[in-house]
Amino acid sequence: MPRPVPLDEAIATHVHDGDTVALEGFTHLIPFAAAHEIARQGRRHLKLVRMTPDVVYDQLIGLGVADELIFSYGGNPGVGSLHRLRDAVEKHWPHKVVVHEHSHAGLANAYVAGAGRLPFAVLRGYRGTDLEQQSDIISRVTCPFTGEELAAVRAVNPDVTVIHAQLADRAGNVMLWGLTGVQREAVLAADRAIVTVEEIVDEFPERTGAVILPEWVLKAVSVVPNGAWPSYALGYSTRDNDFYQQWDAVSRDRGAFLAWAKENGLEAAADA
Amino acid sequence: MPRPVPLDEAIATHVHDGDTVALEGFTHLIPFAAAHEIARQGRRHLKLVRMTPDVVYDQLIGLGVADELIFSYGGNPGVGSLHRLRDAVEKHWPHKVVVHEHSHAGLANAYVAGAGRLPFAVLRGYRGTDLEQQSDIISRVTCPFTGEELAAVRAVNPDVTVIHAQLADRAGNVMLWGLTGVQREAVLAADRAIVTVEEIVDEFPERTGAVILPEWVLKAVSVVPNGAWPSYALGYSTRDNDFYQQWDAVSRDRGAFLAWAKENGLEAAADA
Amino acid sequence: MPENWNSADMMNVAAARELHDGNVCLVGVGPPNLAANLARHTHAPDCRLVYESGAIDAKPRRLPLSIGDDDLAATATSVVSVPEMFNYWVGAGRIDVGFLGAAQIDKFGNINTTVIGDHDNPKTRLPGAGGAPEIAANAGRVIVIVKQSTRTFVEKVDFVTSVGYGPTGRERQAPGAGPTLVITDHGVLEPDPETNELTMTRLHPGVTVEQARAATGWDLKFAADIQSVPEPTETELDMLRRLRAREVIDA
Amino acid sequence: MPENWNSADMMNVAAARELHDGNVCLVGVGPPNLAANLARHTHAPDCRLVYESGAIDAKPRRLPLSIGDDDLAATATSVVSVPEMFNYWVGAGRIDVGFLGAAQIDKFGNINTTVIGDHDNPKTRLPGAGGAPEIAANAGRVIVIVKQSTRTFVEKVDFVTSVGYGPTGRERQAPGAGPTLVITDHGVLEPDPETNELTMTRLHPGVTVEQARAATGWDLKFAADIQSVPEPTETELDMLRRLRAREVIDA
Repeated sequence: MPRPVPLDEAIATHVHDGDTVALEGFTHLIPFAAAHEIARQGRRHLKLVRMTPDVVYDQLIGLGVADELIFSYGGNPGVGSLHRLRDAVEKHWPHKVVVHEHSHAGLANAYVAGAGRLPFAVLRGYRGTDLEQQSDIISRVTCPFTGEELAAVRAVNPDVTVIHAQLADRAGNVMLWGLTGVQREAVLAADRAIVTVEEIVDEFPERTGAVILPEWVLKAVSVVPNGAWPSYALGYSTRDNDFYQQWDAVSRDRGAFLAWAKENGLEAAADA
Repeated sequence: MPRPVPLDEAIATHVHDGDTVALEGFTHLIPFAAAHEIARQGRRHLKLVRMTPDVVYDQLIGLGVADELIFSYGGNPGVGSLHRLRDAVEKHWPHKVVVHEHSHAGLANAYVAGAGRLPFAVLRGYRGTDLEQQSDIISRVTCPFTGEELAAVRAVNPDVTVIHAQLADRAGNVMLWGLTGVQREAVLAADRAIVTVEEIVDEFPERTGAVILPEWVLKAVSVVPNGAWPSYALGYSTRDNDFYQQWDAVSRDRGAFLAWAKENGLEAAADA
Repeated sequence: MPENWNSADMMNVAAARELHDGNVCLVGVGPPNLAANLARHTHAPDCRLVYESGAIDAKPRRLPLSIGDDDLAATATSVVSVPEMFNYWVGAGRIDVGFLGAAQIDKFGNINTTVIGDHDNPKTRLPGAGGAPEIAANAGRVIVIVKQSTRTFVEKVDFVTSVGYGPTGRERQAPGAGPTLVITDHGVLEPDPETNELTMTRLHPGVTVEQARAATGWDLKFAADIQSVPEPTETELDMLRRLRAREVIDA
Repeated sequence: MPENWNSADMMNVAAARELHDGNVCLVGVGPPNLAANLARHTHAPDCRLVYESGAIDAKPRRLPLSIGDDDLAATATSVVSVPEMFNYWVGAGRIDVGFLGAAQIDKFGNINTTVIGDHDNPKTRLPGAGGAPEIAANAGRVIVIVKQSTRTFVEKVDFVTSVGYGPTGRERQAPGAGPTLVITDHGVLEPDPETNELTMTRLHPGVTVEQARAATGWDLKFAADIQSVPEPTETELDMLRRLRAREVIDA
């Protein structure tokens, strides 16, 4: 791992057009700043992966960054719809986005398989649902010992995974805590991993439930204080619930959305 | 979970003749005191499960407690053989012990499957080894997406799992840290779980890497300071490497072993 | 209907009452979150709230807005990763009660939260599955909370996101008991013990059989001994208001 | 052989030299533990030691006696569970170098650490597999450290615990490169690039071709350009002594 690099350099070096990109963080620690940098650099044709697309992917989809989406719950948590996601799927604006959808258990296990470099994972679920019609990502296997039939999901191995964390140390090891979601698996499943952090410290504190990722599984670390806003970083910020609620109005209307993009220096990306 | 109970009561209530019993702890936090209590109460025909039988199962096997053993590495770490295990397998003293053996990856995943109440787990391993001859516990599955053939292991679901931990709180929740091995999975795979702890505290401290088990997945907690000796509890004791080295001489000789059993009040159990 | 509560209040109160001390409850966003916290702050202080974000035994001091609020991790006995949550806790059958919502539900308790219309070209794209399919399969009891209308209570769901009792009510193979209760703004439905067809067994105060029938897209059956749900108590309504106002409440 | 070192020292030193800065090394008990820590305290201070007990980037201040010594967790960058270690780290191919021991090894690098004799009625019950089968399958390079004798270097192993190149040298299907080096007290063997048959490519100082042949249970082949292993340096021997004495050493 190199010394910390600026975020624009990390994204320019590691995120390419057409890549499969996972930005993970389950409500907590969502890497919004990195997402905006990806849009600002005009990346196109991405296959985006995220359990909960959330406002972060609603923005990227509206900005025309994604051609495909792998996900498991596409709502604005506690608020309602993701209107940009809906507009892309229902009306193909700014263009059509093809969805591949899992349950949470399914996508979590797809990352688990990816982190272990296994081609698939087994779980108790899916049976009898119409999600099984997506036979390229959801299938069945039979237990060789009991004959029981179980669900199987195809592994997810992103080209790039991006996460936000609280801390890096001087060597570039990364520490995150609180709700750590599926970030460990998403990082270890990826070919390349980028982490934005709140700050760099000499030594990690004691933290129950912390995940520590050694520097040698990461490609880049960038210091981006508040890089999860309007999501949050436990110990540094709280979730900006107002922004999430206000997003509903912004995202409902294409014009309002484009105005938001312009105000935030993301208009070049919104080329629809 | 009831209030903490004496260890003898926990063992008497939850460990029965013929049970499948896992005492876990990977070098660290091995529940020796609980093992001795199981022997002292004269349990018989147990199917013992442990990744590393270690001195703790060498003792139980020599005392005639076990009929079968599921394991993955049966040595005295850094010292040499487990002579009581060898005597039972090679010479059937005090009686024959049937072994079912895995690799570490295989048995760890058998616990993972057990904890998830899945009948089997998939891993990259075993292929081409003679371990595959144990077709009742090791088999193969084919990935439904790629056609790749992978190893499968049958789940392990002990009737009882016993572990040692550093702390319980007043509600009976348990916290362990340091090398936490496969204890989380072994507890969650079991029908009943017993935990011996160093002490009870009002509130858990912050500890990176700690595992916390809620009281409602446990059947009994017993306060047994130094209950892992001659293994250790990080923060409370260090490994008694001298005992492990001295065990080699004690265990080599049936007479020396029986003398050790008598000295430690375990002679009633050594009925061979 | 009296002036100090409405049908949404009644729905939440009725759901909360189904949660008992000692129950391990998987809590999702929306009404389930309100109902579970209402139960914990009234009759079931020792029910155990599990959030799919990883918080086990969360004791939020005020109603969380999302399932990832910082208060959940801060007050939980244990916080686990999302894969562990789904594999070792939900999938392993450690959840006694799972609350689910629905955009559409059919008479055999099969649920759609995915799309209205065709999957690849939907009229309405809904949020999708989330944790629901595995909660529906593996929780001991599943309680569906949903407003009753001909738009939601349909003969056939457009997409089966979570399986209740299967297309004809006889196909359920999962470990849990399935949707044992559907709690609506009209009353409570339960699967018929023989056929698994959702049958109205209780009506909320002031709701008539005719109203419930009119709000259902199939020929709704009613239990012979249909009961009336006791109306919300002052204690329940007061706590409901405080939770909605996001007051800090000591457990 | 000189007076200040013996063949066991040479074996450990030769093994240590194969580990380079940046290599991620899975360390087991016994000689691998000594070799890996020797490398870290001499020419490869930035090699990364991983212990299957869960310690990643352990920097033990003195030689650990077991793979579960408290110093490993205390000095590691990260400590993970045993399932995670085998699934996300070993099985996923994140280990560059795996050191293995052997009770028996055949000419195609297949290893037995399970039993001498029949599995169900063994003459000698050995410790068993441990982490070896998956290290053998998935590590980038596998280095076997074993004393050479007709008892250990056999035509056919009694039990295949870990696969090298398979029964005829052509059956390997695993992701890693397999046993690329076998380091003994006599010298170093490498698989023939064509046949995968273990071939002696280097001899330790003072060891003859005849001695190596006599210590091998098959008709041992030697490389045409067989090399001599440089003898241990004073620095290497000094550190080896300090490690064996379990001195506290600053990295």
